[in-house]
Amino acid sequence: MGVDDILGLFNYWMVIVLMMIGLYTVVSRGNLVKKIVGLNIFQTSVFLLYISMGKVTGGTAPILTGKPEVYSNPLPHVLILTAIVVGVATTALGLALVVRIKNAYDTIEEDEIQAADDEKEFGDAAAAEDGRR
Amino acid sequence: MTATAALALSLLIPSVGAVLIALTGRHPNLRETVTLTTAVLLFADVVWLLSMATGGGPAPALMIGEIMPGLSLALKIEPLGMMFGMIASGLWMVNSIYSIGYMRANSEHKQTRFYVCFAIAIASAIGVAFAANMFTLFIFYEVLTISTYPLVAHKETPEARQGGRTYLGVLIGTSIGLQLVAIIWTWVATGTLDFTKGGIISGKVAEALVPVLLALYVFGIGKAALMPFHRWLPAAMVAPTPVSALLHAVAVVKAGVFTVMKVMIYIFGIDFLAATGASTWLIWVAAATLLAASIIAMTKDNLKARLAYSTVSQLAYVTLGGALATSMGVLGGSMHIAMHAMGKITLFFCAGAIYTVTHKTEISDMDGLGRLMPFTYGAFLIGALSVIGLPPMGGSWSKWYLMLGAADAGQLVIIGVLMLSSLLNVAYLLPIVGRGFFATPPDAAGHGVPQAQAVGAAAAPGRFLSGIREAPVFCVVPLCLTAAGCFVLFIYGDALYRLLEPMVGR
Amino acid sequence: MSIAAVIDISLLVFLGLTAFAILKLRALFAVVMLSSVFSLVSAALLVHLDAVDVAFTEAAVGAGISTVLMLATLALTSRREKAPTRSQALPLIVVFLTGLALVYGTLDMPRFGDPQAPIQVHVAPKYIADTQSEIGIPNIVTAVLASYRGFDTLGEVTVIFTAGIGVLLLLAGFIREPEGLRVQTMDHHLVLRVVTKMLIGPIMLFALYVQFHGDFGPGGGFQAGLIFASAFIIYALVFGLENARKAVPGRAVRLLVACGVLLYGGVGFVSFLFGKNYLNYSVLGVDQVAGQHLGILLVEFGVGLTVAAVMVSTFYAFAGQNQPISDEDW
Amino acid sequence: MFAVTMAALLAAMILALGRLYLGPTLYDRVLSANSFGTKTVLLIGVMGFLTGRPDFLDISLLYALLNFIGTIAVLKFFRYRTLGDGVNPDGDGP
Amino acid sequence: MIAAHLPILQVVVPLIAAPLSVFCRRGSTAWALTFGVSIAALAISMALLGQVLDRGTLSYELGDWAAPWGIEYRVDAANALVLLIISGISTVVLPYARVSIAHEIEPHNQTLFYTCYLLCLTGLLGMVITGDAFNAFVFLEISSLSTYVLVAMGAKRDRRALTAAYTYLVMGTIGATFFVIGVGLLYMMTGTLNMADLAERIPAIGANRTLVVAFAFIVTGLGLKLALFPMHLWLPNAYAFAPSAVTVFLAATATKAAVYLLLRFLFTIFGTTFPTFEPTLTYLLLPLAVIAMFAASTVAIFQVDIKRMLAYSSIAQLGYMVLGMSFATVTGLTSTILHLFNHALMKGALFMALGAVVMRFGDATIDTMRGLGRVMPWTMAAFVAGGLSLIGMPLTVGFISKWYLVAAALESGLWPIAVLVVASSLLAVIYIWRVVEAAYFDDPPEGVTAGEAPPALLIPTWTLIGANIYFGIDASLTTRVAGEAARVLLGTAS
Amino acid sequence: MTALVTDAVSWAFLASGSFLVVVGALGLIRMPDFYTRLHAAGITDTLGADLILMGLMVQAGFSLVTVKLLLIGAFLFFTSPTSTHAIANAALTAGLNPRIADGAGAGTDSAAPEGDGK
Amino acid sequence: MKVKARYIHAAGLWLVLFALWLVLSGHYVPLLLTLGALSCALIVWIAARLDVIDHEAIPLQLKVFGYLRYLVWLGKEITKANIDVARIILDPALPISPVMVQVPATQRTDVGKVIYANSITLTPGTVAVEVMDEQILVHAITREAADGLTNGDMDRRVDAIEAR
Repeated sequence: MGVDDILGLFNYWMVIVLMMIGLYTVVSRGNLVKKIVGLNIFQTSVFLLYISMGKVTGGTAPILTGKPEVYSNPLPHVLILTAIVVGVATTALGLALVVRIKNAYDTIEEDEIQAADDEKEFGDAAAAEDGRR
Repeated sequence: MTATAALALSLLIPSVGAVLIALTGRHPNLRETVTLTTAVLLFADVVWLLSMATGGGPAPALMIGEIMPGLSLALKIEPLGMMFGMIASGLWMVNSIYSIGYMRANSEHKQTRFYVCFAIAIASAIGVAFAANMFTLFIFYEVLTISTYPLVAHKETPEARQGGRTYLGVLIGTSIGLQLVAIIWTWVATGTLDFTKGGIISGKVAEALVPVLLALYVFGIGKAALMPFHRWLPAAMVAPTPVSALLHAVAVVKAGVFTVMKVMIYIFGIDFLAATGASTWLIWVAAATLLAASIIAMTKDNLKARLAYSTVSQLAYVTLGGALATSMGVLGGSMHIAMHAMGKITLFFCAGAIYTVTHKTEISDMDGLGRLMPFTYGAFLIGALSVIGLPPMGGSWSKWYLMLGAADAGQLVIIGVLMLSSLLNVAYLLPIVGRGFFATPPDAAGHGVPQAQAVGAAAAPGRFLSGIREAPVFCVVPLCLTAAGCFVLFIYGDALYRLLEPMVGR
Repeated sequence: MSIAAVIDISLLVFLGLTAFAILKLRALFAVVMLSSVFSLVSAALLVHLDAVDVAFTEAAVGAGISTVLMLATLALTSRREKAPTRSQALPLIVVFLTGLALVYGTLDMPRFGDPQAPIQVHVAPKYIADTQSEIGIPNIVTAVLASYRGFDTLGEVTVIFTAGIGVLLLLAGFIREPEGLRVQTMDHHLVLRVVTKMLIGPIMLFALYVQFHGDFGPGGGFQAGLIFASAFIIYALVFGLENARKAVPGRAVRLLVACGVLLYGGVGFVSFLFGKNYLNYSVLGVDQVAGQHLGILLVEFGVGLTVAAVMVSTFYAFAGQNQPISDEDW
Repeated sequence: MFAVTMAALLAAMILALGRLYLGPTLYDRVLSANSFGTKTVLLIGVMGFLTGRPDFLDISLLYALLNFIGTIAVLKFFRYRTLGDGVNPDGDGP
Repeated sequence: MIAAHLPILQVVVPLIAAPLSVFCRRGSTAWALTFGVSIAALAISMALLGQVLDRGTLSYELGDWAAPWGIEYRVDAANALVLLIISGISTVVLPYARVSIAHEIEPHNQTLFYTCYLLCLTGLLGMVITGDAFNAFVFLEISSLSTYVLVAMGAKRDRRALTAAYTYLVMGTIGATFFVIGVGLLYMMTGTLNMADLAERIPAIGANRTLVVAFAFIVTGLGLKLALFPMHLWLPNAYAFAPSAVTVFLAATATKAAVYLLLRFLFTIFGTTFPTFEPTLTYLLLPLAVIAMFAASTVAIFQVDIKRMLAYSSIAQLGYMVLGMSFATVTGLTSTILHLFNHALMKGALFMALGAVVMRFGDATIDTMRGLGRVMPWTMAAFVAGGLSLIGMPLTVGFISKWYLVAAALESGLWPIAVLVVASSLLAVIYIWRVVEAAYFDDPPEGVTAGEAPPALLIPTWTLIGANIYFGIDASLTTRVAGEAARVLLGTAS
Repeated sequence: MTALVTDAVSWAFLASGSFLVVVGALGLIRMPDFYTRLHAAGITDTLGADLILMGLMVQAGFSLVTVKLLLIGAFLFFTSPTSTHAIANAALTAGLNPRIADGAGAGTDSAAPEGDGK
Repeated sequence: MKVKARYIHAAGLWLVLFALWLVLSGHYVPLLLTLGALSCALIVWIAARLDVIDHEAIPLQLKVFGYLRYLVWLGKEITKANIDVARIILDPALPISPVMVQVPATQRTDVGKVIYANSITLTPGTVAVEVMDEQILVHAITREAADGLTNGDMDRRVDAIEAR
């Protein structure tokens, strides 16, 4: 693998590193807001992956200028515009859920929610001993 | 009425009966009338079918519909099925009478559910009997399992539930876990599941795998209670006695061995089995089951448990007959289905009658009852003799042919096994009769007497048996009928033989 | 290495640093600010990679609406992340392996910027070559977005519509009634009030400019909707949510959300009347180019309407439900 | 020469990012984020010239605008502890 | 004229109805609209299936832009059947939903609930019908986003619905993003997003590491979406705590659409000749499917909440579907597609029955089930019938699926797998029977009087039970279509 | 010739602007407390930004681009002091006291409502 | 405000906005011009609605030329201040002496006060921290910077551009 290869792939590698930081934030953090932020980073990095592949060296933005020019590929841009919308939609919904979870559990830490649920489960089991419903 | 219509009716009558029973559930008398009427109509229908089947001409057949491409629900009359159908419908009729007596005398709960399930069970037993292909048979086989589950767990006590679980677990487990695989395997290999004279496997499955396929079948047919999949049978004895009687002497277990026979004859083909020796191993498994179950039966003090293990043992006879893969063996095994059914149902009726009157379940408590219940014990004796295989009872024929079959197959050891087994039968059945007639009723210190009764009986031994008289007439009549049946089968053994003969191609 | 490569690499390194800081920091407020920075930088990178439309959107989303929503969430939840208690080994391994797989996958990729890469030679050249004659607008991205792949964009509008409805469903029940609430304007804040008041008009105008010039330059309905909503949000922030609600009631916003989707979807149906397939705008005008142009204008307007309305209603839902945080929780 | 400007801007952004990371108070963070935003506005402006397509200044304009909105939102949040209307709980407000 | 536009109408009718329903002021109006649309969608999908069986694959080019440049809808036997499942289940669920939702959702939210429901329907239909890889993603997200909300709507009954929805959101988004990465890499190597075009170009590239990674990411992403073991963690709670009608709809359709998409990518796009196709199927999907069958069934046995029990059972059943596809034979695919259809029928019915219980008692734990055989005889009878189908009793659809699956295993010479399939269905006997015993052999607790669920719940439930039995007795139609679909996917269609 | 002049002028603008931007950012790091950092940030936001924008304007000549650059400048002119003022105001209201030269009320960073837990 | 004044105000706003549109657009075709006109009208309507709701119309009350002259002066001040602060930053000793001072604000209108406060902030070295009725609280980085304000030069200049 020559220097050209490394230079030609560095962009992708860096994007992959970003993706992985985002993914790691999602899977390793217990705070629900932090997870959403992680998800954002993950998705944004994927957007960069797409856009990177559409770039043409020496190209320019795909808006016709009337002059003969090399244009970068417009299709990834279109796809990513859609994907960004999906991303923001997911973020909005996720945050709305976090707000509701906070209302219901009074915490947004996964561990504490888990503990509360376990307690409920045990509480239920204990109640079931006494009598039904 | 054409044969096809009669075939359709044989399924429709019990099905419609079930619906009607459910609808009339609030009026016990009406409900029981419906039950009896259905039973009689069904029997009449089957008899009609018999007359047509033996009347020459093409075998009656009915195509119900195609479920999957190449797999259809279809009925077709052939000798073995005809025999099974006769037994099932006939004994249902008798059993219905008995059930009414038993259930009323014991004031059982949820009787409507009981009768409905009973009717569905019979419908599926008839379906099993007349199935034209393995697929149809399997479907009715499974319906039979499901519909009898509520009967087994009828009492809803923890023991009943446990028994029900075992029953369902083993039967569904084997049928779906093994039998279905075998069926699909067969289908994938041969492209058909129709019961065909001479079998369909030949040349389609590698010879080395035929024993495996056979094993999947015979163990998969859990209802045949081949060890080690026999556990459900004793477990199911928690059911009310009429259930045990019909289902575990007739419908369920016989559906099992009947299926085994069908598979041997029409799927594998006995010539093929004989030629490849694929069933030799089964002979020994069956023989082992036969002896082991007999020995276990001897150790059981609970009457129904003893009868249950006896059944396990007797079912192994049938399987053995098939495994021998000789025409005599197959015929003997098939006849044993009928013979044992008649004998064993008699024994169960008797056990039920004894329970109804005395609420006793342990053999050791039954000393001296024979003198108080002569009809019952008389019938028990006849049934026992038939099961043991002594003339002049039907059982003697089947065992005779089985021995001939074993001889044909050159399995002389098996002849010895059969003889030994008969001796064991004697050893665990006849003492019951003996105690009933000749033993003296227990005194106050009698062992095995339930504590509550023991207290009541402490004052005077005479009072212990006071109030015990013959069972209700609804119970006694059926058991006398079946006892007589054992005798009749001996007389008409030859007719049965000729009915069955065509299936082995002679 | 060319300047372009240096910029590319330094921006990527920048992103990496930001992302790492986000991972590390447990003050959620800082995390939110950093994620806004992440968006800004990635948008700069997108500009660098010629994806100006995308950069426009990413900036509007990441630095604008996402930040506002996250702040609103923090206001309603908590501002500190608890120290992680679970073992981090498994996630690390999973993530590492995923990354490794991706890196493995890059080995056979066409090199960055390669004009002979498959994607540069198969489908896209037609867009570049034919947009002028078939659609007649300079911005190829808009042409592809709204016409060639117009159905994706209808899907996109539906996605944002779904999010709007979802947020309403989740939070609407919790929006508190205005009674007993003081309208909370930043009334002591003279500078903010005056400057905001002055800027709202131009911001809205800028939004509409972006809306209607999407054919010619970067921008379009989505970006315009976001900007328009931002203008409204800043009004609500400074002059009070209740005042904003009086100006545009929640129910009206909700209906506008639906109207945008209906407009987009409805335009598609017109082509049925002329026996053409769904979303064929050519039938709308005297000739194909005119029809396409009008169609794009209309659907982009639908997009803008929905996006703006969804953003406003989402903001209403978030901002409208909470008590200010009590001192103990602060 | 645009490259030099860009380098300067990038360096400045790194420093701003450092302050954002370090804090220590959240006001420092807001300040640096705001400052960072301004630099991005410039960066994108310069970038347009660098690539010879300066007609994308709309993006810069958008940034300048959103930066302001973001900052206001943050401040509203910290001043009133909500983005909506609410009664200030501690009464020391206006 | 309309007949030519059926493919797009299939998706656009519910899509347009969604914003329209926002205008409804009352929940009942919105319901009526939704129901009408659902019936229309069902009619369209039936017509489409008819057309496909008649004339083969249909293609519809959106905006009249030719295929690789514009978005194309492609309908063949495989997705026509899935469309039918989705719209059919929706049509059955809605009458049920009218009552159960009125009971489970706050009145002011009901209108928007139906909007969300319509969106979910749109998304599912869209992701199935489309012939464009990226368009599939967009509609996948529409369905996912609306699903998260629908699940969270169960919070009125139990707050855990919220965490369930959140987990689902995070996992679902990761899955979708993986899918997008995969599609991106595919696009990178081929320059196209059109599925048919991709299918043509991928074999031409030959061995290529990027494509292999794309393959891996698509399989993983869709695996997450379809709750392939061990990526199933989001499913049990999501199903358990969602409103009853939502559970029914999701259980019967959502994962099915993902399974379809996986089929489409594996068989149509990558194709059997793809280098990693066979190893993945044999060494990854097959073992995972088998583990899913056993692990999930085993976990199901120990569940107290019956809804959650059935959710775990769903994971096991998804194992069957994946197993079927891992054989890569016509019979195997037939079994997968059949089970798609059949499982929708049986799980739909079972969850409906449970929904009736939940509506009456507020929950559906094993404890609640005590004596229900007497308290709610029709509901429980439906549950038993559905349970039998799940176990695979003859005369029910479950049997048909199992038959084909075992046949496929045997055909591929994998008889141990066949044995495992049947063995795992025995676990189903155990968990179903736990409920049956409690319902029929325990006495209802004191104070609980007999009271059947309202007809509005019972009729849909029994409709599905009827379908279970009908298609169990006469499976010729379903097997024919499934077989056709399998041949289409394998590219061996006439 | 004119090209050379404009280039030189714009170069001067850009260079000095870049210099100020870096200095401002440096100040953001160096300054001891929040309020003093405000001033440092102010450098970037005002003269630094304006100089760079002017440099670009000179490059663009008289065109739409220049107008847009002007708009950006105007926008920054209005918003950046407003934001700065708002931040400072918020900090003061929240009780963050400035470090005063005379020593009174120095070192009150600890009043930060949000520590960082590091 | 009187009705007539409101109409004039609206028309003025529309004109300003439309001018802005023309500057932004760069495409002068009938369609876009029409859309621009409509957009401006829409914004005027929204602005009017908002004004009515929050009772805070902010009319422009400035002398335009005076303002421009002020801007030039301010630019000079900003440049000087920038150099001062840059020097401080680059000085290794970091010679700061922060102070808080209150400077009088004599403007009569809100806009005037805002211009004054923002001018203070724009000038590096001084930041307006709080705007009160008659005074502005300022944080200055050095004593000298503070002195530059307390002499009231800037205050007077802002006063001068307020409309009479």
